[in-house]
Amino acid sequence: MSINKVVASADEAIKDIPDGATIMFGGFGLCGLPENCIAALVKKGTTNLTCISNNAGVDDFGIGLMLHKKQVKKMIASYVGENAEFERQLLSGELEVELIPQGTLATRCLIAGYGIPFVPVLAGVGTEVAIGKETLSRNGKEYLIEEAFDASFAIVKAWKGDTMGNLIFKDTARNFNPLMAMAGKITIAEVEELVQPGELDPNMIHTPGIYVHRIFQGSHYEKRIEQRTVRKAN
Amino acid sequence: MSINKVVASADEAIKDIPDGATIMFGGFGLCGLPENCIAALVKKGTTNLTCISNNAGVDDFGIGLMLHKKQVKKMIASYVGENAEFERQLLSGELEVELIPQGTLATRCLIAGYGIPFVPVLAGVGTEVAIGKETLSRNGKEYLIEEAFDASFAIVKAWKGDTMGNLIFKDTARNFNPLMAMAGKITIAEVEELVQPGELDPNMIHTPGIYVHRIFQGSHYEKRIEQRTVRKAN
Amino acid sequence: MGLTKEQIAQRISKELKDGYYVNLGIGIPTLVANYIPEGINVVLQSENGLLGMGPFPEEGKEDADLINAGKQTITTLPGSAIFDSAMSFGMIRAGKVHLTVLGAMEVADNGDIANWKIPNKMVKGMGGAMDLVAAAKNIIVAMQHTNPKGESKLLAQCSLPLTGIKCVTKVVTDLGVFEITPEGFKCVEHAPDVSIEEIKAKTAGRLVIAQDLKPVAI
Amino acid sequence: MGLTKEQIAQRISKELKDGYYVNLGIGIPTLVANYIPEGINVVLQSENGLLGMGPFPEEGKEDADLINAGKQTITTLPGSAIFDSAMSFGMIRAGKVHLTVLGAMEVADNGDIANWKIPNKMVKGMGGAMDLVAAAKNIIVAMQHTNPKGESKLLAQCSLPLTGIKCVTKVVTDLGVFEITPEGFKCVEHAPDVSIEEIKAKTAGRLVIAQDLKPVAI
Repeated sequence: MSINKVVASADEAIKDIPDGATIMFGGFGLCGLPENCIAALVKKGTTNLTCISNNAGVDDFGIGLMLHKKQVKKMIASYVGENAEFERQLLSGELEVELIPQGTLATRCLIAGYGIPFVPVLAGVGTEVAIGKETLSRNGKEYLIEEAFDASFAIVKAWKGDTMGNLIFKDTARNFNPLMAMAGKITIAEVEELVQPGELDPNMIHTPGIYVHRIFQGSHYEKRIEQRTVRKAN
Repeated sequence: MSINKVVASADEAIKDIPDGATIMFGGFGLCGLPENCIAALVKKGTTNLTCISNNAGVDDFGIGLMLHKKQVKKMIASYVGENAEFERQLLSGELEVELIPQGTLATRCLIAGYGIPFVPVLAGVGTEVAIGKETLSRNGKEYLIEEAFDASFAIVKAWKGDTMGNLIFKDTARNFNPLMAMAGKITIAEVEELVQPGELDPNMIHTPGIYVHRIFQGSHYEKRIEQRTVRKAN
Repeated sequence: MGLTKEQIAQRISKELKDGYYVNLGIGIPTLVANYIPEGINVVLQSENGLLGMGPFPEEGKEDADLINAGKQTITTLPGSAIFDSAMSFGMIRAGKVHLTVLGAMEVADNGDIANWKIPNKMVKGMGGAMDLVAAAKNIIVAMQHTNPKGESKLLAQCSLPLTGIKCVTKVVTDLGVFEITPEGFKCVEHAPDVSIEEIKAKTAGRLVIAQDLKPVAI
Repeated sequence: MGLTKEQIAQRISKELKDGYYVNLGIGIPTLVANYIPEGINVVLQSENGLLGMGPFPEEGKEDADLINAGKQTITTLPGSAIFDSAMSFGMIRAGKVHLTVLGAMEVADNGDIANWKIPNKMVKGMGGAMDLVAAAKNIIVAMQHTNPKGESKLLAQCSLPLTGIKCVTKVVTDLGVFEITPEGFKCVEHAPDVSIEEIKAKTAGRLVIAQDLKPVAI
């Protein structure tokens, strides 16, 4: 039953992503980013992309690298601070941005992975997020109707994965990764450690391989820290 | 930060469940059943219950034990075969039954745990399950609108749990347990092994303790097998 | 002499493609697992929360915590994954399962299926059947062509309460292989010893015979 | 001389009850973690997917894979649990988090809050703020009573784009503690050195003074 999802490299994994594609990127801030695939996309120069990701990276890391090369047409995110080039492109009209509440962003991934077309949420009711959105009343409350995402590709980063695509994430590098893995029509996973089927405990899989189409072991992870905060050692 | 959810026993855990309560029970068939709490409910004789569970046990095990003592007023389930006393009570009109597609049952638990009031599903469209239900059209398809469950109590069985209520399930004894744990207003977890905070890997928690209100280490698990199927040893 | 249950399962196994995730229902569908063709890797999904269902355990190695949707003791395989019932039906609903094989009491020539309830008999419930037929992209029904009374189970309209509407893509019976088409059941293969006349006589729904009709190759 | 940021955090810490799950926003709210009263056990939730947020790591022990919602390196504690962002906001939406402490740019006397956007300035996004204010049962705002220009941030109506409507339960500022009531801001405690007159002068929204007004006990 060993369905093999392994591809040779990041270049191989992303080679059929066309200009104009919609891509989801796992990660929160700079934590849990698919660094190898982002580098491969920058190298290949795929352009006119719609990127769905909680954040837009910083100037010289994460999706910021693609922004710098003007590969991104539209950014769908919940928070896009800490990024001067992003700000420049946005203010100059080169870049479209759609801001979505973080929980709504996460839930729109979840329902895509669960085959649910839309979900009612309270987040944003009474705010400008609600403008133009369908609403439904229930139990005396008004809910916004939010749609499942429809993305051709999802690119995620896991800690460990096996050749069948089963994934395990580490600590808060989990964040949006398993959700986007479920939501992509084609899901690409890069992992720090690629193992054989049977090496991962079936009870401890975060993303079952059925949701993953391509997997490879990444390399040279920089894992940059955005806010290094420490305390004095005792 | 060590919030202690430990209660002394199954008797203690279920003592405030009143007659007429709605209770969710984890488990699939006889797999992953909260045996200790069911025994305690039978002993206490709590009655007039509405039980939400994928199945209704067999004649002498699981929820069947409560049926035998006529403690159940209404059963909400997806499959209720293999149970002669159940059949007798149903045909005699002593027992109400509401049958729900299994995926809808699971999803109505999930959305209760995620604070989502309703969910659109295709399961049951065009069948008698759809009768009287609100529908919504989307992308040319008609969906049934299914409500989040609203249960006062959920009783689940986990493999391991810590005193803060974090739970881990084993193999297919997971099934509805983590979903119902999230859905109950008060969630009671019985575990095969109760451990101290720090003994479970934070990355491998299936149900975070925030969803669990009472926990205790069960005993004398019978873990009955419904269909014992084997092959010849090689 | 139509196909045996094993032969029906064997014929359905030819629908498997390498890389498929497959959900097999109880009864004849379960037998399909015994005929997975050489070189074809598939993963079996059990809707109670398992991908990578393995064979029954060796005697003495049964584990009450590890069962399939038919409540039978089973095993995992290298690469298996366990999850809860919401994710299980989530992946079904999202179309990640490529093929679902189910038994049925009746199938209509528009793809409607009835397999969960006989009025005035004890109702056991639909389990996961309604979810599966509402969601799966490719649903093959494995069943006998007629019921024990000799009446056709391939109908113009189901007489029993429906499980799902317009969802079946193909029916494999002891008499042959039938695709659901706008023209009704299209017989594309017949059991070697079964005549077109017998198939016509035993099919109550609209029936067309494929131009390139051929015998079922077992 | 009103309360310092630390004193605002210390005052809010008195709202903590044993067994609470708490979400603390960025800024003054974060400081609340330093004043958890003796004998009170609380679990801090970080909406990027962690229950049981511990202190910053010791120098040299920072882990890029372990951060809080402010992207700061943090630690776990015994009993911590990690989960994805959907479950994280799921538990918030389901009301499992007992208390949320947030900063704000403006609060209206009906409980509306604005804290995510200043028109004509660079918009960074709402992050999880809209989800939190829409879902949490008990939302306390920690902020300065006036903006750098000296204008009141406690208003009859927010002038900035809203984050959520009618959701704030209490506001703690450098000047005192204000409950949101049908009559508007109800001043229930004042900073020791601050007069009622100063509070009245600096509060633009409807204000009522509690009968049993008392000084903030630090």
